[in-house]
Amino acid sequence: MWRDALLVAGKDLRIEARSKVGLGQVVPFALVVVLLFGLALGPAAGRGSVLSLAAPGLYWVAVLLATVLAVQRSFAIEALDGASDGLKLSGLDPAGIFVGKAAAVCGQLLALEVVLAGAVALLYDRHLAGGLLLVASCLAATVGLVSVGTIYGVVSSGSRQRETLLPLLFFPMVAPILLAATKAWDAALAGTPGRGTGWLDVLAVFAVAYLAMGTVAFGPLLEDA
Amino acid sequence: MSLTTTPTGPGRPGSEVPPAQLTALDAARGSGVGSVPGREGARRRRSGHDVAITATGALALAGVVATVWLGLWVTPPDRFMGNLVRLLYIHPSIAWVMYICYGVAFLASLLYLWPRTRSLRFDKLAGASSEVGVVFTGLTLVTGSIWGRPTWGVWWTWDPLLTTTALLFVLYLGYLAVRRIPGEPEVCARRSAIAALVAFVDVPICYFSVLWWRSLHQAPTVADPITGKTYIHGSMAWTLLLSFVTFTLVYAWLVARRYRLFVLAEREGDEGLVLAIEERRAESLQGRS
Amino acid sequence: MGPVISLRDAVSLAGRFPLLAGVTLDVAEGEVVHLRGPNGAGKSSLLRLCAGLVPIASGTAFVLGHDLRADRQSVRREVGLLGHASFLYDDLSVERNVRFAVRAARADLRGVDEALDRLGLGGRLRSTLVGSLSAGQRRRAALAVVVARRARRWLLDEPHAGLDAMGRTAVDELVRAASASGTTVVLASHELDRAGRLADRVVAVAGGRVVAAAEPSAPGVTAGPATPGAEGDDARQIAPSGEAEEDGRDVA
Amino acid sequence: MNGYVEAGYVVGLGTLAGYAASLVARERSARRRLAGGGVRQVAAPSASESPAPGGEPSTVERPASPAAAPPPRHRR
Repeated sequence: MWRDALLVAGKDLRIEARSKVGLGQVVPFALVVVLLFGLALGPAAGRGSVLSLAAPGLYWVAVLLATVLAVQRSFAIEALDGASDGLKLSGLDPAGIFVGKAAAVCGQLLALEVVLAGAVALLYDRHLAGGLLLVASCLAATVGLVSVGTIYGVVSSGSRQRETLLPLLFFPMVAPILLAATKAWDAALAGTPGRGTGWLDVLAVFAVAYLAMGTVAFGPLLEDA
Repeated sequence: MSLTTTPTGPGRPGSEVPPAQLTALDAARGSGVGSVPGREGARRRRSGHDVAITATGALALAGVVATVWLGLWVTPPDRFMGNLVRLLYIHPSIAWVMYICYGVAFLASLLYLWPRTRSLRFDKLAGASSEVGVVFTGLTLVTGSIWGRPTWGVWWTWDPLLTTTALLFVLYLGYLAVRRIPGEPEVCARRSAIAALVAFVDVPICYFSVLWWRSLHQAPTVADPITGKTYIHGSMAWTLLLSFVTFTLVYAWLVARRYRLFVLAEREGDEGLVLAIEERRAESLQGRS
Repeated sequence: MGPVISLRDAVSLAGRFPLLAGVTLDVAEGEVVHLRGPNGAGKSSLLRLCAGLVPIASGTAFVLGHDLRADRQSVRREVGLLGHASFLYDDLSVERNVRFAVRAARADLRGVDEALDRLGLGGRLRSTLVGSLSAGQRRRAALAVVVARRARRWLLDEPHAGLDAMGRTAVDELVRAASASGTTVVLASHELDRAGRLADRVVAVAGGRVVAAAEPSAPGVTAGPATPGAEGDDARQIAPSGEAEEDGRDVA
Repeated sequence: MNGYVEAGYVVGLGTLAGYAASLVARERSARRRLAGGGVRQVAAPSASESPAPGGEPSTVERPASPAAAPPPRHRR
C-alpha cells in the first residue's frame, strides 16, 4: 500500500509540476479570496479592526475554498481520457491510491497555506505568533480536509454534476475543522497557545478518523466511480 | 443461438428472457416484488402491507388531531412560559423523530454494507428514512426558531444543538444529492451507504466541537424546556407523551409510503430492463433471416 | 488449466441499458480470438467485462479462474486492456506514463524500453508529453503500456484504429509474436481481413450476445464482402469506435 | 395566544401534510405509469418474437447510439 501510495503521489505531483495548475490557478484564487474579504470587511484601520480580529477565520475559509479546487483538480486528472478506468486497471491498491492522492493534494495545500499565511499577516495586519501551534494545526487540519475531500472527490467524480456536488458534500462535513482550526489559530495568534492545544486534539481526531475511513472506503467508492 | 431454445416466461406471454435470468436479477435486487413468477404473490403480500400502512396512517392522523386538541385547548398555560409552552407538544417530538430518521438511515446503511444482510431493501429504507429526516430536520429548525424568537428574543442563536442541527440539515441534503447520482442500483446503494456512514460519523464531532466552541465563549445557554424551567402538569406530561407517539407514527407512515415509492420506481426500472434486454437481443436477430 | 475466459449467459448493465444481454463464450489459453460485429454490438463491453471493469449483473463469468461476480480486482493486474480511451495522463511524458503503468502492475521496468522501441516511440517521442501526441501516436503509447506490463492476456479493442500502415503492421507483428509466446489475445476489430488473418477463431457479436463462432476459414463467417475501404482509409484519420464501419451485417 | 404558537403548529403540521400529499401524488403517478408500461410490455416482445421476414427492419430496433442512450423510461 505504501509503495502504491508513493507511486500515485509521485505521479500526481509530477503532473502538477508540469501543468502548474495549483501554482498558477489555485494559489492566485486563494489570494483573490483574501483580497475580497478585505474589500468586504472594510479597510484595516490598525489593530482591532474587523479584518485583523477575524484573520484566522478568514484564512481558514480561504483554505477551505482552495481545498475544493485542489481536490477537483486531483480528480480531473483521472477523469481525462479514461484514466480513472486506467487507475482501476492498474492493479494499484485502492488504499494506496487514496493515501497517494491525498498526500499529493496535502503537499500542494501546505505550500499554499504558507503563502496564504504570509498574505494574511501582511494584508490583515496580524503578527504570526505561536509558530509551533500554527504549524501543527495546519498539518492536522490539512490532513483532515484532504481526507474528506478525497473521499467525496471520488464519490462525486462519478456524477455529471461533480463541480457543484463536491462543495455541497464537502463544506458541511468540514465545519468542525473550520471551527477547530480557527480556534487554534486564534489562540496561537493571541499568544495563549495553551487554549489552542485542545482544538489541536479535535483536529487530530478528525484527521485520523477520516484518514482511516478513506483507506477503507476508497476501494468500493473507486469501483463505483 | 440460445434464443431459439429459451422457454417462454410463465408470467409474461411472449417474453424471451429466460425466467432464471430474471429471478437472478431480482435476487440481486433483494426484492421479489416485480419478479415475473412472484407477481401474484407479491400483490397479495402488498395488500397486507397496505392494511398496516393505512392503519398506521389513521392512527397517526387521530394522534395529530388529539395532540392539537390537547395541546392548544385542554392543557393549561405554563407558569413561566405562558401559552408558549404549547409548542412543547410540537417541537421536541419533531426533533425526536429527526433522530429516529437518521438513526434508522444509519442502521440501514450499515446493514446494507454488511455482506450477510446486503439487500436493496435496506438501501431503500435508508433513502426513505433520510428523506423524511431532512423534512423533519427542516421542521425542527423552523419550529425551534419560532419558539426561540419570543423566548430568547432572537430567531437564531449559535447554540451547539441548533448549529449541529443546521449542519445535519445540509449534510443530509448532500447525502440525498449523492443518492440521486445515476447508476446501477447496487452501485448507487453502496455509494450512498458509505456516504451515510461518513456523514453520520461527522454528527458527534460537529456536536462536541460546537459545544466546546460555545462554552469557551460563555454564551447564554438555552434552557432545556423540559427540565428546570418548566413544571409539567399531569395533562401536559400525557400530551407530551402522546405527541412523541404520534409523531413517531407519522414517521412510520411517511417512511412506509416513501419506501413504496422506491419499490414502484424500482419495478418501473426492472420492467424497462426486461424490455431493454429483449430489444437488445432483437438486435442480434436483425439480418439473421 | 481451464479456459482463460469462461462466460455463461453474462449480462452487464450500464444503468438500465443492457450492454451485454447474455453472452456465452470460452477462450482457451493461447488462443487468438477475433470479435466482430456492427457498432454497438457489445464488443467493447465484452472486453471490458473480461478486464474486470464492467460488473456482471447475472450469469457467470470466470477469467483466469477468478469469479468476476465476487472479485474483479485480481483479474485486472493480469490482463492488459487496450480500450477506446488510452488510459494515459496528458501531462506526463510517454515514458513516464509507461513507467507508471508498469510499476503499478508490479512488472519489470526493463520491459519499458523494449516496448517503446517496438512501437516506434523511442527517441524524441519518448520524452514528449502525451497531450501533444497525435491520435495515432497516443494509440501506440497505449499499446506500449499493454506490452510493457507483460500481461499474458491481451484484450485489444480496435487495435488498428487510427494507425498508419506501419502502425498496423506493427500491431499485427506484436500480436503474432505475443501469440507465438503463448499469450492469449482477444481483439475486437472492424478490419476483417487483417484481424481474421491473425485469429485462430472468429466470434460474431450482435445485440449484446455472441451470435456465431467459427474457424476463420469456415464458410459463412468470412463469406461477407471484405470491406476494401477500411484498408485504404487515410491512416491518420481518428476512428476510435470505427468510423470505418462495415456496412454489411454479415453475421451468419 | 400569541401568534407564535399558532405559527408553529401551522408550519409544522402544514409541512408534514404537504409532504404526505406529495408522496401520495407521486405514488399515484408512478402506478399510472406502471400500468401504462404494462401495455408496452406485451406489445414489444410480440414484435420481436417474429422477426420480420426478408430483411424488413423490425419495429423494435433501437437507435444506433449504444451505451449512452438511456432506456426509454429510466427514472431515478
